[in-house]
Amino acid sequence: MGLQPYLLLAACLFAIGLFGVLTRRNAIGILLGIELMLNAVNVNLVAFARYAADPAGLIFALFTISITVAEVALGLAIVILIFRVRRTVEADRLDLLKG
Amino acid sequence: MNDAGTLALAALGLPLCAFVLLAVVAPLRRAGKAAGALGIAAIGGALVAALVLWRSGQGVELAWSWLPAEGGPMATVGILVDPVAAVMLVLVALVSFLVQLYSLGYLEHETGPALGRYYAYHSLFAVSMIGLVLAGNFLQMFIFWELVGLCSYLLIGFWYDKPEAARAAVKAFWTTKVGDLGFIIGIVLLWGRAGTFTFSELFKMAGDGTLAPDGLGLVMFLIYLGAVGKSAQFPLHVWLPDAMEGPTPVSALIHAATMVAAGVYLVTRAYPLFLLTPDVLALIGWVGAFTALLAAVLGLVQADIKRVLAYSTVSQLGYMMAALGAGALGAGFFHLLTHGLFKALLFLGAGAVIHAVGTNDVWRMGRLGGAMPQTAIVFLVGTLALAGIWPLAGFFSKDAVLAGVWEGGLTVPFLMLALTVFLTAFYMFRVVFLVFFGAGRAEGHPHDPPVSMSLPLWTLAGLTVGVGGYFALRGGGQEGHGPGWIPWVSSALAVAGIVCAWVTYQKQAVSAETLARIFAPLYTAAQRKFWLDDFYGAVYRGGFLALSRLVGWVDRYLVDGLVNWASAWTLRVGDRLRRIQTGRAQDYLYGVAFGLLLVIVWSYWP
Amino acid sequence: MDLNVWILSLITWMPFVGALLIMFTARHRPRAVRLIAAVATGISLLLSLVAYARFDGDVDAARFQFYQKVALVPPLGISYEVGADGIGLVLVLLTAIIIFAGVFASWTVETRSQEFYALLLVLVTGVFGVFVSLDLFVFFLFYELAVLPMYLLIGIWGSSAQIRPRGLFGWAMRETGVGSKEYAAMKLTLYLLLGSAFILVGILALYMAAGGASFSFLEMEGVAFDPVLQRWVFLLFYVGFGILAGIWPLHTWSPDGHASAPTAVSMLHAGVLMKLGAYGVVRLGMGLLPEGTHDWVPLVGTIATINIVYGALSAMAQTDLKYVIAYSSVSHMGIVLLGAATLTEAGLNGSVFQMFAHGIMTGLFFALVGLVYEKAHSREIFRMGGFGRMMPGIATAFTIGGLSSLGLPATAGFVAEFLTFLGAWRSAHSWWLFPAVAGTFLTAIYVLRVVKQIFWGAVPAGGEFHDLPDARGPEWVALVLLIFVIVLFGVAPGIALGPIDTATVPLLARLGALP
Amino acid sequence: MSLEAAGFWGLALVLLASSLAVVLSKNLFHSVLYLALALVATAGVFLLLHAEFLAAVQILLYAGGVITIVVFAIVVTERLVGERLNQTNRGVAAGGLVSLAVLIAIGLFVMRAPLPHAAPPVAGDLTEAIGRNLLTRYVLPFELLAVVFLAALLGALFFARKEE
Repeated sequence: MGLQPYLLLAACLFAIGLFGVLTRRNAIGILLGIELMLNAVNVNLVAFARYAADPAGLIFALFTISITVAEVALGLAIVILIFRVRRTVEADRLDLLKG
Repeated sequence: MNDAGTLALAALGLPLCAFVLLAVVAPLRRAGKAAGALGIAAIGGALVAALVLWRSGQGVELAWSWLPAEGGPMATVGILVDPVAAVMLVLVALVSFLVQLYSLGYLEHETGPALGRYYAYHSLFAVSMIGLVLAGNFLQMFIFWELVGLCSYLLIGFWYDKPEAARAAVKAFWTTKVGDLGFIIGIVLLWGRAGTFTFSELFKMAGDGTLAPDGLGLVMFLIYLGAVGKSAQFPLHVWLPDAMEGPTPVSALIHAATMVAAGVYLVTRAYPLFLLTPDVLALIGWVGAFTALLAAVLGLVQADIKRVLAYSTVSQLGYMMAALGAGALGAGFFHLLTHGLFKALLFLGAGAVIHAVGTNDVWRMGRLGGAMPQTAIVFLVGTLALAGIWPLAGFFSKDAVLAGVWEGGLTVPFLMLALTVFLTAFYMFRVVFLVFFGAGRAEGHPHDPPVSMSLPLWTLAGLTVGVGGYFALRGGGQEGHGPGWIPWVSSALAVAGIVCAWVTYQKQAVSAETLARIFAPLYTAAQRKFWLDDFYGAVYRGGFLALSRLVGWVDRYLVDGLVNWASAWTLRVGDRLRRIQTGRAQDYLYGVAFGLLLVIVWSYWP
Repeated sequence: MDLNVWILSLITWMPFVGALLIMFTARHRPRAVRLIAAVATGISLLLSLVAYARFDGDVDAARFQFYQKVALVPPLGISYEVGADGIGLVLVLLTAIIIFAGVFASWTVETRSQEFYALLLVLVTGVFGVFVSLDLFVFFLFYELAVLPMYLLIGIWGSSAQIRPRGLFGWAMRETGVGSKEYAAMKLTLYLLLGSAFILVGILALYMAAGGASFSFLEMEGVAFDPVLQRWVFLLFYVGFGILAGIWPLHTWSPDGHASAPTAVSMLHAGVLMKLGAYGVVRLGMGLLPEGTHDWVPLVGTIATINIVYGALSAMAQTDLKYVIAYSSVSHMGIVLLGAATLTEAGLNGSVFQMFAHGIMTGLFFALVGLVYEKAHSREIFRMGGFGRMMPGIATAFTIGGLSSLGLPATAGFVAEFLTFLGAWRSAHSWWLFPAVAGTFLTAIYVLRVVKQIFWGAVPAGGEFHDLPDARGPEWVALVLLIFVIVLFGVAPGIALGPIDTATVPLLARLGALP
Repeated sequence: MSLEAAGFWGLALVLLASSLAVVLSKNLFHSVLYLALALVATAGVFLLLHAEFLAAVQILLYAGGVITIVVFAIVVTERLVGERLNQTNRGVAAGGLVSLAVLIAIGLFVMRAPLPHAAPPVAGDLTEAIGRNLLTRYVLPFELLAVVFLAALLGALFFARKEE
């Protein structure tokens, strides 16, 4: 069993996550897509750590997970805040950055 | 530093001190009369120094570094005193002194500050003119040359509220500046050849043949152009008649006796160089003679007494130049000196008349001979001298000029000058008869001027007679060794002119209108000043102003327009590009994805 | 503390200290602001006079005197390294004179005077810094420091002009807002930043080519750069600095910028900053790139002659007084670059002398225009007239400035122009002489026309201009100082030419242009 | 097919299916549940890779923490807005195309890369190695992480606080 299947699996996971982020209308849905993409990264990191016999990958995966949790918490806090102010979490209408 | 050097520096320094004091110490300047006294005292001192210097007969050359450079100074300033400079210095100081004295009376009604300004300008003029006379190199000469031009500009525009005065001042500056362009280019070119500005070195090079003559003609012609502007030679003479807008004493000093003679002085100074270029000398002779004739014709039709004198000045400057061109250096310079005396006299006399009747128009004067006999006498003396009647100064110098031109082989210019003798006598006596005798009637109660004005008049009249008498007793002019018939012919022509004027304007046997009708084309042309002023006006408006407007338009609407075009397009494109900023994070993510694809594709590109 | 070592730093940083003092101590006290500004610039002026007096005029002495070096970033070879040769010395003096006069000429700035003076002083520190820096990196920093405050100074304290959008690009002019002070400020800043981009590339190219070990000018001087590199880098420097020096056709920022800027800023910008461009061309371009110089001088000189004639003609066409003066600067900067391009001793001396002379005279001009505008509230030449009667002092000063500008002897302008003429005739392109001389004639036309129109003649009917006051106390300080300098250096040019010559001769020797 | 391979393919199937369900499900709540499943499956993959500690963390933090927070958020927002949260996809074609392109690009990259075909033997206790490294070599990032958490905590509090 080589490294390649793991990487391909992670690539698929990443692409699905990307698809979710690109297409979801709901801000929470987008967040879920991001979770998937980060998860794919974790798979990669752990797989590399295993095949290179270097615990650094594991540690980075650990960091990623931790930061992701923080990110999700913050992201959701922002979503709720937006909800309070704008009464919607439709990503289409969140265009304050419009030039 | 020897004695002569000290004297020369004193002559230069005294008016300089006066000028600096008047320029810097405002209360002194505003005091008016006191400023005048200071100016007169300074120029009086300079006159004494000049006289002593002249009588001592010493020569001196001093030089100090002015533009330092690696291998010794590039240019110097200094003093060069030789007989020519010394006698010129005396003339300048003398006329300046007399005119400043005269002005005190003439301008008695001016306010204090205006009078102070007048004397500050006059002191500056004295400094500049003396500096010009004493200049030992071309550069210094040019420097003071421009400064006298500046003083001329400032003094013509002394009554600057008068639009005519303002226009005349600017016109004078621009016209002489055209000549000065030639002068400065000439100096630069000469430096390019010889590597020096100093007269003595240049003359030495001219003498031993180290100065290559080929191409020198252009250089000397350019330098001569400076003289054309300053000495009002055709075709740059147009400024001088207009310069009469200035106060009359200014006309006497600057535009008759001294500054306008600077061109003649320049040619005299640089004569060894001009001798290397006979073509240029011949041109100088021809232009001089033509100027003399042209100005005499123009002088015939003027109604303004000062303008008649101005054209007469142009005409006489033409005489001097013609003499120089013909090789009669001494005659030309001699005429410069005598003309300086009697033309200043004429102007100051005219000033006295104007002061008395309050107008310049000869047709509004008349029978003033009875009301102001002193003025009439001195004016008559000046007129006779100008007409060239024996035994006055003008006779000898004019005679010498005519002889010199004849000897120089310039036959046609000689004929022109001879004709001018007749015309000169005619137009001058036209003025005399109209103003002092004649049928007209002046308004008011004219009277002779106060003593501060009449003293200079009598001094100049005395000198005119004295110089003439000196030569009459000694017999003949300085070097007028022409054929013996010349004095007779010129005298006959002058007398004929006087008689014609008497017949026309005193007896009125021939009406002036008839004469005008006979010479109708010429009369019209002279009235229009031979269209030269119109031509220059057209060049100024149609050439310079139109070109400048074109360039200004191009700069604003094309050169800068292109910049604005680029700027406006940047703004527009930016406005379009702005729309890709939808503000939706997902759209940006598409960008990120494309970027990722790009990186991957690029890393696999062969 | 050895004054000879510290003097240039003191001169440079004194205005900066003044700016800090103004920001921190003089809030809402305009009188104190002006006092601090006057004292700070006064100290700089005094110290530059001291430096001038202490300068060793012996050609064989070390070229850069008052040398001081402090390492800043040793790994990259960046250090604070200052020193002045004759050229730098004269320009430092010029800067000190102009800013001192400028503080007095803008004595009446009321709005936000604290920020105004602080920015002005910061800007001056930048200018001083450029003239004394011997480290190209620090040079560039100072250069930017001198350029950037201009945006705020014009944008906030400037004035707008009336320009009718017309012609082929009328729509573009309307869209960009031609004439407004914001437009002028933006245009000036963008142009100058474009220039500094060129300069930065040039400096970095030289730095890398010299081995990337040092930004020191003195060390780079010892490097013989590849001729091809020299050719391109000289062009970079010429365009980059040339924009600031107002070379045609990249000059159009100058009239708009100078016309919109407040008085002191116009004085400083036209008087000193444009010289900074010419100084850059001479110092970096000619000083470091001898072969590049020889490749490009025909272009530099020819464009300079275009500048002279074109600028003068444009000035003649203007109806706004400030624009006349601004275009005259474009014309006179042509003399500066022409003199440098002649590669002769006379020409280069004339060029540097013209930097000084034009700086002073244009400073005087802008001070006067500011005064006239402040009193008559008009800049339209052909609506004014007869002011000589009401403001004789201003009229006299304006006339003297004008005479210097048309190159009348006994003013500094003549010496500079005459030396340039001599150099032009001796150069490889002697025809340069003729446009240069023609330029002085055109200058005579437009300057005297303006003098006649504004100060002579009668006051126009309508009662718009009556009882206009003449210059007052502090304003006189500026005018008298500048007139004195113009006349002094016109009568005794040796004072400046002595030091200048000690710098130009070695420069020309390096260029192989000495006989 | 070895045991590992069998486990891998099984987990991969579950993982991909649940992931697809996460991004395609119309019901937001279902999406979250599928995400939980995907995360657990990922933990399984970690186990296959002998990263037991990480698998535990994955389940505890992710499947436990994150899912809880998200569910909580959904409940809160639904209560705020007063209706069920539905979610739909937009631009499915474009998104799918780009995602597919990314997948192919990465896939090609992975296919062409020279990768090891067999894992080296597991050397010692990986959990111990993590612990040792975390407190020695990576102690600085570890501490910084704490700061990040603090910032996140404060930020979340700030955002979530009641408007004055």
